[in-house]
Amino acid sequence: MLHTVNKSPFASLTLTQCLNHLAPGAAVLLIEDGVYGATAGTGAGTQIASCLGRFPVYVLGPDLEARGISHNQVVEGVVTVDYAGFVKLVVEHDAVQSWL
Amino acid sequence: MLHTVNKSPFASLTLTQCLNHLAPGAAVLLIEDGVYGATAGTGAGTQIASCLGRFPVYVLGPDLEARGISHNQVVEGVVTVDYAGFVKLVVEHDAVQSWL
Amino acid sequence: MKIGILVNEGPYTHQASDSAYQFAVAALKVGHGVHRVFFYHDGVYNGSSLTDPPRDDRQIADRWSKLAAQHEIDLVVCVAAALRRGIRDQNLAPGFRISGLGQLVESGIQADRLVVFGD
Amino acid sequence: MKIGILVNEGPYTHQASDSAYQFAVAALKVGHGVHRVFFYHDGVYNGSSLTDPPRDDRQIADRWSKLAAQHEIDLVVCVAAALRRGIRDQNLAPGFRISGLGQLVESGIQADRLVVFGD
Amino acid sequence: MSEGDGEATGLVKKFLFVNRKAPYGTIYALEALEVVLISAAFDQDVSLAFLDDGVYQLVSANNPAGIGMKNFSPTYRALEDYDVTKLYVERESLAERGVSEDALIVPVTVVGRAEMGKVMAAQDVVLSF
Amino acid sequence: MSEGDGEATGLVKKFLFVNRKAPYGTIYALEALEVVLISAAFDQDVSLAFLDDGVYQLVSANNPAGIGMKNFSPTYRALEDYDVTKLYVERESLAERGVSEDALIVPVTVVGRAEMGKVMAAQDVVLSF
Repeated sequence: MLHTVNKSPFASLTLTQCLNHLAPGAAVLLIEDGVYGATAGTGAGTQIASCLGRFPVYVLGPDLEARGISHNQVVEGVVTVDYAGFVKLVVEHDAVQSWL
Repeated sequence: MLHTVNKSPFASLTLTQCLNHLAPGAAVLLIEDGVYGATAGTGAGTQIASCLGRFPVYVLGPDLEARGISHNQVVEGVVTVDYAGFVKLVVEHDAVQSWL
Repeated sequence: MKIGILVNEGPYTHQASDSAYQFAVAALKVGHGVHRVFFYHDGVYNGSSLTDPPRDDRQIADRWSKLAAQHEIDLVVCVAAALRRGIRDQNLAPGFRISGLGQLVESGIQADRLVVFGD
Repeated sequence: MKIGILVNEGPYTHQASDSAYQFAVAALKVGHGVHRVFFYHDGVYNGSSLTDPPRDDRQIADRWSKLAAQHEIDLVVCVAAALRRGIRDQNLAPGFRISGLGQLVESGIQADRLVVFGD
Repeated sequence: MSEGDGEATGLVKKFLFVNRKAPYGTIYALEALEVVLISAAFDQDVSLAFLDDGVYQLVSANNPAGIGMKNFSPTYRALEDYDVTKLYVERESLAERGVSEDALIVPVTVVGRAEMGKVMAAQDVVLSF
Repeated sequence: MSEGDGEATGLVKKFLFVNRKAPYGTIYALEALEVVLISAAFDQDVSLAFLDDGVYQLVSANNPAGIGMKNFSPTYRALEDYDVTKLYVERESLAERGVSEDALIVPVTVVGRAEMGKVMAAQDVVLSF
């Protein structure tokens, strides 16, 4: 299952709620305001980092750029993808769950 | 200043953010999904309770009823008002800040 | 007292428009004046003449129109927000008018209180 | 692969419609089929023919119409959600059609993947 | 219902409707329920998940008359008539909010967070609003 | 601008625009800025507060070309020409998000949370979106 999160973790509890429900085979993709969660050195970034050992985490590049977050600010191990990569992730997983 | 909060504290960080900015003379009114924050025995309810010594907290009755929260579930000391009471609070305070 | 109201969300989707309406009714009931209701962001959708909700549901655009007629309330839809969202004179409900953001600022200046309802 | 898309929010206010559009374009580019885009909740506002955003901004309704024409994509606006919000045949943009929620469920059954964009 | 039958393809997929938002403050819960009712006509394997603020949707004491809205919680009772019986409610979400299982309007299966994660992982189509 | 002058009542109120939402994910920040620019024509005492996710609005590196949107951050630079110079940014909000003051597109007054509370308390009209 591919899980997408589109909310800022500094405003909404959605990221935490998503991470609490990951099962084997899950991957997480941060999009829209959700990409703020990938910022290294923040509380959300630490949550993401501690998740990485068990689940891959991706972040949408165009949404990072829109928000002025450079690659060196992103938590190490989080993989940046473009929209084509987003499509690829959707295809590679059996289903998609959007955490709205 | 009358501060209104309309978000559930179990989904959004808004209640906490509002409570962190109260200055002398402030009052808080919980409306819409914000009324869930008045539930006794929850994390949000504890936050509200610890705020009560310094600032009055009100909750909109019709929004409580809509959500099935009975008066005995509301944090002690929080005052329930109807829409007329909401209007009165607006009139009694110099200005209103809606935490959206 | 003269009260101004700002509504930032459309009808039905968020409670903002409902809360604003109930608040306005309560204010009028105790003798306050509702100077103006300004509709911004998705709030402009409140002014659509084409909404047709289920019969047993509240008729949000209609009740704003009626309240405005009864109490001579100025219902202003922001022109820039409305154009962006497809609200124009041709689909504007009775009692609403389309105007600029200056009307919101003016409401803040002239009213004794401005109350904001949104998401 | 056949992909279905659900859009829950209106244009401009939330990024959902933008993300859905960019995703659809990317999927088509690599050869996948976009089976249907279903517009629900405030998503129905995407189908308004009356939007007139600033010239230098993206034209959201138009680009959905064009994408649908180029790739024969079925753009379906939920009838119940649309009536509630004032979207009808008279203000429906080209390429969109109004139909029932069954079209969303059918999309879930027939598409290989269903991707949801919302608030 | 003919709509479902007419579209029958023989495919039966596992559909999950994820309910994470409170009722009344926004329309998502109500409009989600409308999709669930329609989906019942398509002979699919339908489950509903209630977690986070979504558990509030099922509170039997909800009464929005004072805010001018219709109470749609009783509609959840109709789900059984449509053979939609897999309603999963998350224990941690109830506890955090001080909502007791007895306060819910329909019989549900209360599951822990880890099990809810497994329910989610087992689906073919996940609809969230 | 004539609109402000034409409506002049002699009253000068303290207006505060509260910005708590991130840009681009929703339109609130952009449309809030449009009101601020209009308000400048009314000769009022205008302040802007940026706290919580609102601080992201001022990040100079924002570049939404890849998502098809216009970059409106440079518009904050125009505020000075309209004599809107009281921009308060909350220190704790910046720190929590790992955003440095140097990353902001305009000069601002960075204040602590308690002081931000006092700025809010001193207003006549508070607009939030």
